[in-house]
Amino acid sequence: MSKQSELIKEISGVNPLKCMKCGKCSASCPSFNEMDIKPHQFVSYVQNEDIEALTQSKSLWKCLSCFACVERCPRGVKPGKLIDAARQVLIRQRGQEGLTANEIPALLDDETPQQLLMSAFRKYRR
Amino acid sequence: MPVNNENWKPTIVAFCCNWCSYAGADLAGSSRLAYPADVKIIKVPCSCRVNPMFILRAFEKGADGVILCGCHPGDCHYSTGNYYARRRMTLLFSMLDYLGIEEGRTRVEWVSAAEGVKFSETMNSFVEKVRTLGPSVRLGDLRCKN
Amino acid sequence: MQKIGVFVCHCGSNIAATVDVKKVVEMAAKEQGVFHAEDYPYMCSEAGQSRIAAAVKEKGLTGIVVCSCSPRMHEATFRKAAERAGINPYMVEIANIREHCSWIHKDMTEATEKAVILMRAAVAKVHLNAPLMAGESRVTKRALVIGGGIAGIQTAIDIADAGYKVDIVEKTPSIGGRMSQLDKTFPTLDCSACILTPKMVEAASHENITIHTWSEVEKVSGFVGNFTVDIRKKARYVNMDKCTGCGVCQEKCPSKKPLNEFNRGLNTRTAIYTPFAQAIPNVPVIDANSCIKLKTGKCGICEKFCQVGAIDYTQKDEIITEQYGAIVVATGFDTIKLDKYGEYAYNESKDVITSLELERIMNAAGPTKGHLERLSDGKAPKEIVFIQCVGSRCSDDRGKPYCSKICCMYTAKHAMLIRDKYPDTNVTVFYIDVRTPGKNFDEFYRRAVEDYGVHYIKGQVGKVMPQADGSLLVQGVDLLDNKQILKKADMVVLATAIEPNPDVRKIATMLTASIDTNNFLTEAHPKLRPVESPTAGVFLSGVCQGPKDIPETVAQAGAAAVKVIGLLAKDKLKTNPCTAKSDELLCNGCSQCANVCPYGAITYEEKLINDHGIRRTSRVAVVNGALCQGCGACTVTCPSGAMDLQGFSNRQILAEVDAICR
Amino acid sequence: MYRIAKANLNALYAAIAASKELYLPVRSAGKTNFAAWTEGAEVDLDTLKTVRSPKDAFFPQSENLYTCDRTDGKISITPEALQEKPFVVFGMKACDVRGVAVLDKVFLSEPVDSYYAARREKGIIVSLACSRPAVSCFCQTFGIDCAAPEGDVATWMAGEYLYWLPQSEKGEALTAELAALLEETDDAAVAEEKASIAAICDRLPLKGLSLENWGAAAADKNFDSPLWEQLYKPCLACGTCTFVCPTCQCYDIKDYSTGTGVQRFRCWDSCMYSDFTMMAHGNNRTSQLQRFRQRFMHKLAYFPANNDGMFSCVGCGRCVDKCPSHLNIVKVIKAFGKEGV
Amino acid sequence: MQELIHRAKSLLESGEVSRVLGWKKGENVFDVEPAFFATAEELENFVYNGFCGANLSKYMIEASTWEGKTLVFLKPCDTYSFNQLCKEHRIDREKAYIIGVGCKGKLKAEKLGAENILDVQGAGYPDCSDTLKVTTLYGEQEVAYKDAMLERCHVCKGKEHQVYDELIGESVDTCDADRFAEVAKIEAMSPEEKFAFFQAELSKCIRCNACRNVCPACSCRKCIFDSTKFDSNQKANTTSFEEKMFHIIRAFHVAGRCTDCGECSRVCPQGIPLHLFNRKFIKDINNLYGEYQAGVDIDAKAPLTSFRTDDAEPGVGRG
Repeated sequence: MSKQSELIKEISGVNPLKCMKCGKCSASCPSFNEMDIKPHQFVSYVQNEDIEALTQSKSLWKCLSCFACVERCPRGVKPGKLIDAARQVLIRQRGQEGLTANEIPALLDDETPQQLLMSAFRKYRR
Repeated sequence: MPVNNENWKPTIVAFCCNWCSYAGADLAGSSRLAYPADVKIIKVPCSCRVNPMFILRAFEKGADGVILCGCHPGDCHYSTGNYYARRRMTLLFSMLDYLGIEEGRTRVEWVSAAEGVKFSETMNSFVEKVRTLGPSVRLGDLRCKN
Repeated sequence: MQKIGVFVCHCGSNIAATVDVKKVVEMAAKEQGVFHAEDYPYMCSEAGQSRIAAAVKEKGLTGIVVCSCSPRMHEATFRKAAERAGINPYMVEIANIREHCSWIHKDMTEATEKAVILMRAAVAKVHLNAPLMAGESRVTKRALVIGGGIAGIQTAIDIADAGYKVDIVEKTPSIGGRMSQLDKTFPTLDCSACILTPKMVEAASHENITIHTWSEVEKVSGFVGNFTVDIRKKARYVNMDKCTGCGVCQEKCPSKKPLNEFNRGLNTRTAIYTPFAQAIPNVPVIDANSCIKLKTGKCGICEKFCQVGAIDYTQKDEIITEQYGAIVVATGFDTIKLDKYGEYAYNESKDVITSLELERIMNAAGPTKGHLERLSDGKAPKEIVFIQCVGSRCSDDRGKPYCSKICCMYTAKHAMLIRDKYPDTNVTVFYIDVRTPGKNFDEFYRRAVEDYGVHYIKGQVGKVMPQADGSLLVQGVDLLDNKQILKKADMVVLATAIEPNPDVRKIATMLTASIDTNNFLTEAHPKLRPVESPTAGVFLSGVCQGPKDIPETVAQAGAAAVKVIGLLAKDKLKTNPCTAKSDELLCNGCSQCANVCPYGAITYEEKLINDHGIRRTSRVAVVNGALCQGCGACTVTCPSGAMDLQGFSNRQILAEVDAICR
Repeated sequence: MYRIAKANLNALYAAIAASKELYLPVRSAGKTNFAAWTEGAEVDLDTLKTVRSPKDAFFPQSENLYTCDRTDGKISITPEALQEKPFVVFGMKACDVRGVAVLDKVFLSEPVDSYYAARREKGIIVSLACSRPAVSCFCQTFGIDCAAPEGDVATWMAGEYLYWLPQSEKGEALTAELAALLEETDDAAVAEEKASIAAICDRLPLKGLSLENWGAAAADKNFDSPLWEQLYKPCLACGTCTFVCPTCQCYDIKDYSTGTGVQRFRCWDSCMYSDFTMMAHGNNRTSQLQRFRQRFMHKLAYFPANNDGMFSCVGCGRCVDKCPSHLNIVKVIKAFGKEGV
Repeated sequence: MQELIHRAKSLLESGEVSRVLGWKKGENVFDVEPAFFATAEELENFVYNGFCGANLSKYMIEASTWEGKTLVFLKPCDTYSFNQLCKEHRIDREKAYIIGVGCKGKLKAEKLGAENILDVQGAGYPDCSDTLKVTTLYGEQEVAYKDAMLERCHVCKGKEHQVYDELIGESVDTCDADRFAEVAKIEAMSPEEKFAFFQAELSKCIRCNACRNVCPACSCRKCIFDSTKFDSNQKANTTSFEEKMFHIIRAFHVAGRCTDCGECSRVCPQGIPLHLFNRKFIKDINNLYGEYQAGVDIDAKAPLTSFRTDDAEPGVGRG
């Protein structure tokens, strides 16, 4: 059993088994087109314990944490929380190797949404 | 008197009304929702059949906790039974508190026939509470022990 | 002193895998008064029952304890077996060592210990059991059907055809129900009205059927075979006997603002109205909330124009009281409110509608005379998007956790009809699953796709955004293509979840029938008694029991009718002998018991009492065994313990308590 | 004659309790009753009358007789052990000591009640003279001198001392055991105390209470008197008089279910109760009048008839003080006295 | 008092009543006993003074079964019990002629040193005095009338008679304490303190049943604790928490019916404050289900035989 998938479930509080694969999360997602792994697929990756792919995906950083998927999910699965947890796992892995707040301005470009920035800062401050 | 003995098993009497809670317990069973074997269920037609004397008697004879389960208010098979039970038990429990009997030993919970999960969760939490209180002595009858 | 036999069931491995049944038998044999103890793989089987009979005969047993599954499952079975073996059926007690023991415990020692204690409690109780004899009560040969939709109509007709009187109580002005609002029906595409109206007429003209429309059940008392029901006949303000249904009053009525309920509020009606043309009875009602005459005292136009003088502003609500032997609940459903689904913009845009509203739009008698139009601008929609499972299969508090069952099929129907009538209109359906279990159902759905070119997309809609140009932008997903879709639509139709009629809670309380967490009425048994309520004499017909389509509803309606007929065919019923009984030597005559009796079963008599030779005349409680349902409320109210419940006596319950606590 | 300073009484109690059980008047929750002595118990020798009499020490309110048990189909019977440890009842008043003599008549006559006999054998009575007799006292009527109580040891409270006089072998033995705490002294203080008590007794309102119309002869004579109809009416049929009485000896035998058997126990019963001596056919005394009459006739007529004229009332006056309706044996005695039958 | 005797005599003579239920002189000033008087001559022994605490309503149960009317003297607090018994069909109102007598507070002889009292001056009615002069075997003492009153008089429900045919005599308001203060004080204790308090009190109980037998609400033909139907072998007392079952169940059986007449506490030979049980229930009922005073309104629904759908849940207010 992959420890990481357990960890993600624990951090997010999400039970992927509740998903009925309706796709409402993906239908609601404002960043859908930016993502390589789509919101409705998150649960499958966790269930299949393919956390590596999830943490390496672009989606991880494209999720705005707007939580539209969390709000609208009819089964209370909350895919947004899963991706949030995946980020958390990654951050914990990186440990001290992560970006410091000072390094960030240099990496900014105009297309990065403000919400992502806020979300990122939130994580890095921990 | 909390006991540290992990092996101590409380005696719990659960009065369940025939229409909702007993069926809820059946559902917990058919759903394989575990709860401690310390709980022994007595079937009564309605929560209003439970005489305060039954509860005191259970304690007198060595029960460590007594729980009464009935239909949710408004859902009584006999329309009004659980409303009477609710008043009776409210007063009885208040009296037991007043006499200094540990409050965690008595409880009323409304469990419908569809609430197998609630039944199991209720029993789990009730037994856990009684375990922390340890054996009941304040309402016991010493004649039982000699 | 009882001679008790204890019979321990293995239930295959259901019990035996967790409970050491041999040990239970061994312990039972040591109990006081136990003269026989044995185990058997299936106690409920013919062979098992024969073993009970054999032991009764051989050992002269007077009481029986069966350690098996829940008494809710097989108590009746074992009571019958006991009766066949020659002992009173109420000398049987069940120790529930399956649902309450083997199925919830894993540790064999623990489960066995518990099973032994449950067995002891049952043995202790049987020691104090007394033979009980069922009494008899008469059956009133008349049935009440609550709700005049297709379910109620069908049940009523079937009962009436068998020769029994039936009353239908319908709260709206006409019978017909939801089905009368539908345009076509799947999968045959029959015109709904064409198949329903003959049924309505049949019911109305049936000599055994009385229809009370614009009426509600006010109060129910009594019990199976002997219900007494108060029906409120709301003031109609129109004399049913005089009205010819000419309709002039409706043409002339100056109050034209009220929303038309029948058309789901999509247009308006007059204050005096008949909900639809084929209404039965074809007699209008005056809506007192919008009638100018009734509100202000001025107007009276309808009265003036009514040539037969049928208008009567002085009518008052009337309560009639009737006796029934059986009651059928057929209260049907409504669609849920969509206030919590802001993402679908239902409250924002007139062009986002529910499927039931689409039915009215498609119907020739509807607000658009059957033309498919946008309600916002009257234009014909060219792009229509259907969204499935709106509020169904939803585990949060916005919707309902169940599948509404009918949406997949009616959406296919709608899509097909639109494509058929308006070939230049594109129809897209967003679905999670398409569920078509039913005769010709999947074929029907496939026709929509293959023959009519309805575009089915597996995926959901996340958001509907009304645009400045009046169109709707639908953001959805195609899970199979793994693409998000942005689609411009002219109309969005929501397959809105259905829920039981909100009135059902009130009715269930009156009937003491139980309802589940979704407000559907509970069946006596989900598989074996699907059309009976656990409350004797109350039956279920149609969607009040669970979502179903028309053929299923009609089938269930017929089944409920058969159950009613079976009941009404009896002259007398056996009554539950587990009733309260007052010991006149102890009774104080204080009336407290009568105050809590929900059935009015307790009365008082001045009686000559012989108390061990001391004679006195005393006021004592007397229980009517036919009215008493055995709840036991009186027994706890009685301070002297004079009132006791047979089958659950004070001593029996105390004996169980003692056995468990010892 | 010995004495011990009142200040030293705790040491005396401790010395007695070292080898024996010790019962004495203890104040708890506002009332004084006989109870086992424990370190720190609030001993109360000043209250004249304990609410209930000390008869519990010999005839407890409830006691197990034996236990039956059915295990594995076999029945075993275990009798309750008899009293083995010696015990002292300290501070019994003269009337209560006489009360024990009344109980002896009942329980020590054949067949001897072994539970009671064992307690009598092991029990040592240390009586205490009544310094301040009360208005409700009428022990004199029964020839009891509250200034000179009977008992294995008699004691008096006078000045700063408790005076101690052994009056039997048991008493001598106990005195010997406690020799270290007791000092020998003369009778002077006790004589003075006796005189003081006698002076009070002379002033008691019930001093002249006469039993003229009572005794064995009254059994038939008073039975049908119309007075009973008058007297019983306010009686509530409670058992207060019976349960505070030092001589009432009626008991009921009951079985207490243990689940696998029974404990058979006996407990005080009251002839005032409607279910007293209830049998399957009902009750042999069917009205409260009959029950009321029974209690007084038993004490004042039947008992003397069967016990050489000994009354089974000792004039302690507890029932006089405690009856909720202020009915009492004195009113009954007087009612028949007035009648002068 | 003479007025009461006079009135009783005239009602007896006119044949309006067949007997009189009142109080009779005892051996001493304080040991008055409830009594039935059948003749004018017997009425010479009638007394009404500060020691007439007994609630005569209870005796009306039996008197209701006799031929003819009974004249009964009821103090204000007794009339609640009378009403409650009428409500429960135990007393026939038609069989009673009620003279409501005034009350200036009733005395507890024990507070004056009952066992030594030779005489008490100032306890008469209507001419009682603020200070009682008590002559005892061991000297004289003065005690304020107030200080010798029964507990119940300090929390008097009021001097209004709830039912009567005529009223005689004046009353004095004696209420000077909060009826529920004692209960509240116990409620505020820790469970250990509560248990210790009640254990000490109930350990004194000798199960004489005086509380039960004097109680107008406890007038069952056969008490469940005397009956074999409940397997309640309650003749023996226990040693852990003596007689709790009896007292809890007794309080429960009279809950909503107890008028708080205080007779149980008055008669307890061991001075157990039994009213604390009943008053706890009354306090809870008032708090949870609305103010209710048993014996005021014969037609009112009793709290334990009625309900509201939004009643508090059991255990409300716990932890």
